[in-house]
Amino acid sequence: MLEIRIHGRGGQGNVVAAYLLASAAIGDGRHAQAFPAFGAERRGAPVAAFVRIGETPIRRRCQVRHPGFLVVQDPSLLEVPGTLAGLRPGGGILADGAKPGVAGRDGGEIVTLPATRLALEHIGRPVPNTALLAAFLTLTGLMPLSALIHALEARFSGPVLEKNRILVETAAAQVESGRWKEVVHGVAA
Amino acid sequence: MSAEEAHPHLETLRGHQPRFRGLEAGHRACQGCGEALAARLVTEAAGPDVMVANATGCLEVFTTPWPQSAWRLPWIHSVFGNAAAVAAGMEAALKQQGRRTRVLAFAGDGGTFDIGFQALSGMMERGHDVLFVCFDNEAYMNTGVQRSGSTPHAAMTNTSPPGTARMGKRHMKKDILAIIAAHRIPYAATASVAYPSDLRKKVRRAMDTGGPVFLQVHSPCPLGWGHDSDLTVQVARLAVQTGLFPLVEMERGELIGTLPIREVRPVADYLRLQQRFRHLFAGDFRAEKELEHLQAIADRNIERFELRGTGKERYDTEGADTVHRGGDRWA
Amino acid sequence: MTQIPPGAFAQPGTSLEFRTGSWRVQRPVHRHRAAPCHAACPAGEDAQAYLARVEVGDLQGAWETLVSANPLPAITGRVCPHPCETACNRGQYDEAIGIHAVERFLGDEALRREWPYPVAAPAADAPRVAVVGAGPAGLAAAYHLLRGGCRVTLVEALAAAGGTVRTAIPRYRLPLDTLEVETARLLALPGLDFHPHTQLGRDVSLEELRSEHAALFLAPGRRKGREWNADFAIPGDLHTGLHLLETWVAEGTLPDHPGAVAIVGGGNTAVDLSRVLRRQGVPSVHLVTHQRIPAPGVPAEDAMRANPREVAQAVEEGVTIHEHRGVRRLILRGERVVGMELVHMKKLPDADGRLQRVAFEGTETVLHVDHVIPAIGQEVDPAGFEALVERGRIPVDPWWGRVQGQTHLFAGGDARGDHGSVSEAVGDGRRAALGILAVLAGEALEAPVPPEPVPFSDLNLHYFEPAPAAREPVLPPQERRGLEEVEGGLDLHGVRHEAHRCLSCGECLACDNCWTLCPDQAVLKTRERAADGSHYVFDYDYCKGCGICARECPTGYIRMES
Amino acid sequence: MALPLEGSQALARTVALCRPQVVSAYPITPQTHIVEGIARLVADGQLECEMVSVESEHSAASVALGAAAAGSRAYTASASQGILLMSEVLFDIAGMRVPLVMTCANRAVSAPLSIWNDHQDAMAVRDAGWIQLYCASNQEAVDTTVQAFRIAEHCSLPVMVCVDGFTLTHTLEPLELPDQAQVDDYLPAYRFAHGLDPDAPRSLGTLVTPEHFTEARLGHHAALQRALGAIEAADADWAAVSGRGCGGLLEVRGDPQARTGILVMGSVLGTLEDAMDADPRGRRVRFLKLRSFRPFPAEALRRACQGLDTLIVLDRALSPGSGGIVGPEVKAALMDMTDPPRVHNLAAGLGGRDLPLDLYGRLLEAVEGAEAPLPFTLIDADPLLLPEADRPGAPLPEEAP
Repeated sequence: MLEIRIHGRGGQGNVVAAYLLASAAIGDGRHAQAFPAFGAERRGAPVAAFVRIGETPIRRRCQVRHPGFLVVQDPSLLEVPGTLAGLRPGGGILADGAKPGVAGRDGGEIVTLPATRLALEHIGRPVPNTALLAAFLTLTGLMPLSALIHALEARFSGPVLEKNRILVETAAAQVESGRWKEVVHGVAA
Repeated sequence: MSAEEAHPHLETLRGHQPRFRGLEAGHRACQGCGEALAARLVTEAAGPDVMVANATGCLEVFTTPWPQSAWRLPWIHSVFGNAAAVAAGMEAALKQQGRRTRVLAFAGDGGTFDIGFQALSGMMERGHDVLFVCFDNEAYMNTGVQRSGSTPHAAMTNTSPPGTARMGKRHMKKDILAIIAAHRIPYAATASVAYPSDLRKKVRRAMDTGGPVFLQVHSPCPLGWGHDSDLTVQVARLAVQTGLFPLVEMERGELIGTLPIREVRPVADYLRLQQRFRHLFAGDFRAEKELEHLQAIADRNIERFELRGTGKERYDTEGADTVHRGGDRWA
Repeated sequence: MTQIPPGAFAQPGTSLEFRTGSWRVQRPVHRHRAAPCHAACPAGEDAQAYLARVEVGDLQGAWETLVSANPLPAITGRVCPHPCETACNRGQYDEAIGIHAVERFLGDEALRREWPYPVAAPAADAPRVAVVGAGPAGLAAAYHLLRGGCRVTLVEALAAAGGTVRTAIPRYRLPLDTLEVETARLLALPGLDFHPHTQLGRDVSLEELRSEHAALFLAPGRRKGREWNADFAIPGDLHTGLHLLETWVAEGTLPDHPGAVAIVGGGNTAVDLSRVLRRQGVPSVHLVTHQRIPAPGVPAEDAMRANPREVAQAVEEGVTIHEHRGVRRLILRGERVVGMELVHMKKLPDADGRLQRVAFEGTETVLHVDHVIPAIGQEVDPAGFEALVERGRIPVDPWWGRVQGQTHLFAGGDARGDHGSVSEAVGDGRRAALGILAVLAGEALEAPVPPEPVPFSDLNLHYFEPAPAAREPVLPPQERRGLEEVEGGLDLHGVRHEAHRCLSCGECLACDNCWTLCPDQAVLKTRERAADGSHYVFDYDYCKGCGICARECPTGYIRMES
Repeated sequence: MALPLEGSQALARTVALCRPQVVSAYPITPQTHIVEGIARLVADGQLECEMVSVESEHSAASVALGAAAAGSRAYTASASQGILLMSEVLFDIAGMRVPLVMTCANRAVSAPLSIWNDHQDAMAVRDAGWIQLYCASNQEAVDTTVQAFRIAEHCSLPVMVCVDGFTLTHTLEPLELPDQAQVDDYLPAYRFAHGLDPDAPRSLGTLVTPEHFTEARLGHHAALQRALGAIEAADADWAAVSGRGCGGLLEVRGDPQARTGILVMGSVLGTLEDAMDADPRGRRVRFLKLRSFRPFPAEALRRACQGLDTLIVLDRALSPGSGGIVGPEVKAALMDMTDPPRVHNLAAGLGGRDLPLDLYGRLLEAVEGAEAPLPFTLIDADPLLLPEADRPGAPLPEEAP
């Protein structure tokens, strides 16, 4: 079972990102679970959401304390205490950043891509979640991009869906396919 | 000798009364209960194809001591503050079922002005087709006469007793009609048990109008007001004739009609009949001041609603209930 | 055993199992009480009862109700002073009901439509009763005796029936035609033998009548002017008022044409004569009375006995009325009157509580007239029954009119001497007839307790609207010259208006108030009249005795009783 | 096919499948997504019902009551303060034996203010006379909701479906939703035998005097006890229709042969099950998943406890001054057994405190070797966070002079 924690700021579509990822997994025939660490915070405050993906039904409902992967929707959050807490050794961090890049971080690896900028370019709103999820699937090879597209189809339609589809493909192209394929096995719970 | 022996067909006669009996005999209201009279008149005018949601209060207690019920209408009592909400639910259900049965909500002044006000306001705001009837006897009578938001200024209740430092209730009677009017509901009116024809007309008008409609019925409580049981109608009439309880009608918050007062009576005529105002007749300066205060309130009502009749109206405080031989009031 | 259903719901109307009647300490009852008009009517008419029928449009029924007491409504409707209207509670509210106009209307309608009197022909073996005098008392007695199944022999000294109504009431008050038709209808009733020109003591004796009849009713009237027993000089040319009036009614003229006349008295004779004198062209007519002009608020014992409307019309016609005045002395030049000295005078109770006239010294004034006519009453002419007469009148028991010391001999009308109006005479005749019927049936005569009228304070006036009385057309004073009737009658609309104004004192109006205002659903409405005369039934199983019905009953018909 | 659905959305769609005629609610976290979901279905024309968005929970319950009494299938949802604001109406609904269904998105009760999950709200209205069914997962919440309407209308009692706030309501997971035909087959048309009816104008909510009140309450009590059978039957019938049961009144999970048991209500079960399977010490326990808290299935509980030496009852609410709430009830029920297990009452997870995997070990270690029942403890509490004078066992302070 893979555990993923998604960080963002209130209003960035953090919960939606978690739901999309879990939905994509479920649509791909996996078992998955997504839920927010719901707080009293309002728009702008750091928030987190959790995703579990596995091959058997997921029974536990505790918060994810030792994620294999972190998805960070705002680079500034990397400096906020707690964002990187509990990351499994060798785990991957996927973060929004000014430009694409790869670096070591906290015993794992951080991959960045300009998700917010891509979102602004393609859908006109500074919501990095779709681009990050596309990159995440590409890096891990967990499931084909089409799973994410299907999950998006459940939420969007028409031109918005089309723009998201293009965004998914654009973002996926910015990271190295399968780079974290092995990591996935290493960080399974 | 029982009534049956005296009139062998009494039961048959009761069964063939030329009016709908929403509230049957055998209820346990006090002698001369204004609320029982008001509820009887309202249900007769509104029934029979109605359902009632009744707030907690005397009306609920004296009508339904299980296994008996005085109601001949589908009737439900829930709690004190939720008559309007229960009625709203009933209305929503009937609407969804496509039935034409209408819904009434009954509450005392406590269940209207105070604890039930929020639910009432919400019901009106949401536009339910409910006729909310407030039986206003100006205090918590069911619990033994405590002051409510409707208790008139200076009235004695067990929680606003007069004493060396106080002259009864310190605050004013809440202007509920103005608050109701602010909801801009299609129809709202005040009525009195002393003017049954006017009351019936208003019930029918409310029913015909539909939507959230509101009726405040002044209903004397012989026990709580401290007057003889036979004076219920007389006391209610004087409340109107003095200007202390104006009978008015509003549509969408705009005043559309009043019952003009032909001969305005001094408030003392009304107050004198009631023990709850006894301390206003002590003859000292405090009593005089409060009497003048209540007179000023009445004067203000008369001015505000332009209640002073020209003396020519047929339908005024003197003419509204004129009787004539064989005059079937309920024809 | 009643079992508790889920949620303890209850079935509709089951409260009827709980008899709240046990809470009651006082119960409402329907008490029919006499309306003041009824209690005040000397003839015994229940005006309220026929007003009620008029209101619902049943005119013939109304007339039948009326003639169940008084067979002469077309006459009394015109000439009666109508104490019913003085007593009418509505008079204290706005204006009394115009009962006279309704009575007159019904009487006239009966003449016009020839409604039959509700009288059947007597049986062959019916007892025979003699009635002496075919004035209002005699006619009424004869009529009620016929109604009671008797045959009647009616003897009259004059050529025609009517008595004083015929001889002393000016035609401008009562047209001859009305008098003739209404009396003729009575005289034509089966079982009545009318003998005009038959004077007691001359044409037939009391003993003859007694031997041939089971009972007798004497109503000879008072045809002899009373002597003016004032303690001052009497002018030589004195005529009594009645004499002058009868002369004018019979001949249409008066013997003298004086310049100024004073009539002493406040009754109908005085007032009629004053108006006759004005019609004769006497420029200055004075009426001196120790009473007052009848008006609302004037107590009956202090009001002139004349018909209030007649008094008002006399004033309109130029008669000067000196109220609360008595004659102290006449001022004579030789035997000729040149004036009189008047003094303020009033009836006040003496030490025994009896009303006595009191003159107030120092209030004397002088009135210059050249004629004084006393109209202070008449006496019985005792010819033929001298033994029965005491001090100018026949003493009788006040209710039935049975002559003192007699069993089958009754008397009434003016001859009683204690009253003198047409309706009082009708009442005498009716009560005497009922007395005779009772005596013939072997029953003892006991005077009934007169009904207590409903006082004004027992009404709930909130439920009535003020409405002015309907006014009959009245001839303008300047046109009142001859015999033309001064007052017209009301039309049907006016009569219905008056009936509608009736407060129905002490009687169920069927207004629904009690039914509408009972908080306990303890008043039930009936389709028919209930046994107690109301339209409602109290269900004492549930009535808690709160008293609202009684308090709000407009007519005082509901009383709370322990 | 399982769909990825947030618990609240699944519940909204499930409620819609039950064809409620009147839905009434007032927003309160974490119930909001459910009624928002229903409102969207109404707005989109997918559900034909009167959606009454009222001005308070008191009115939400009242509207549902009025609607159900007037002959319509009614639904409401709330949580926490909302349940408490409703509480007098909840007693009233049950006392009048009015069938309706409410989802309680379980949440702590203020003060201090907490929007997060525990069972304090439902426990506060434990004695209102409602049927209370607790759900271990969103799938159970879906299936229990359908069953709730059937049970309510069969027993003429209101049913509260307790769903852990956030932990379930805000969790997206794969869920099987029944199809409309299945629900229609399973749920007969709404019927309230003694409702408001112009043709039979009954009076509901009467005044009952001391001569009859006890019997009225006895009848209510008996009706709830009878409902035990209805709950089991409804679950079995639904399993036959949908292929999914929810464990009836009480479900034995884990190792049925184990001599140590853990009794829980709600969504913590899955975490403990995972923990057991991953327990490094290989400890096996018998889980008792209590689904029906009201009516309380004492008999079923005793059966499930046969052969247990130790039973840990994990409460998710606190009765201050006493301790747990479910624990004492379980103890009382087991007193009648000839060889009852030793019952330890512990509580955890108040106000949304995360219930982690290691809870399993902590529970077992806490009772390990205990010869007598442990005193009630909030097992995940850190007393050191309290000032000394406010900690358990601190002496009574001097009274102010």
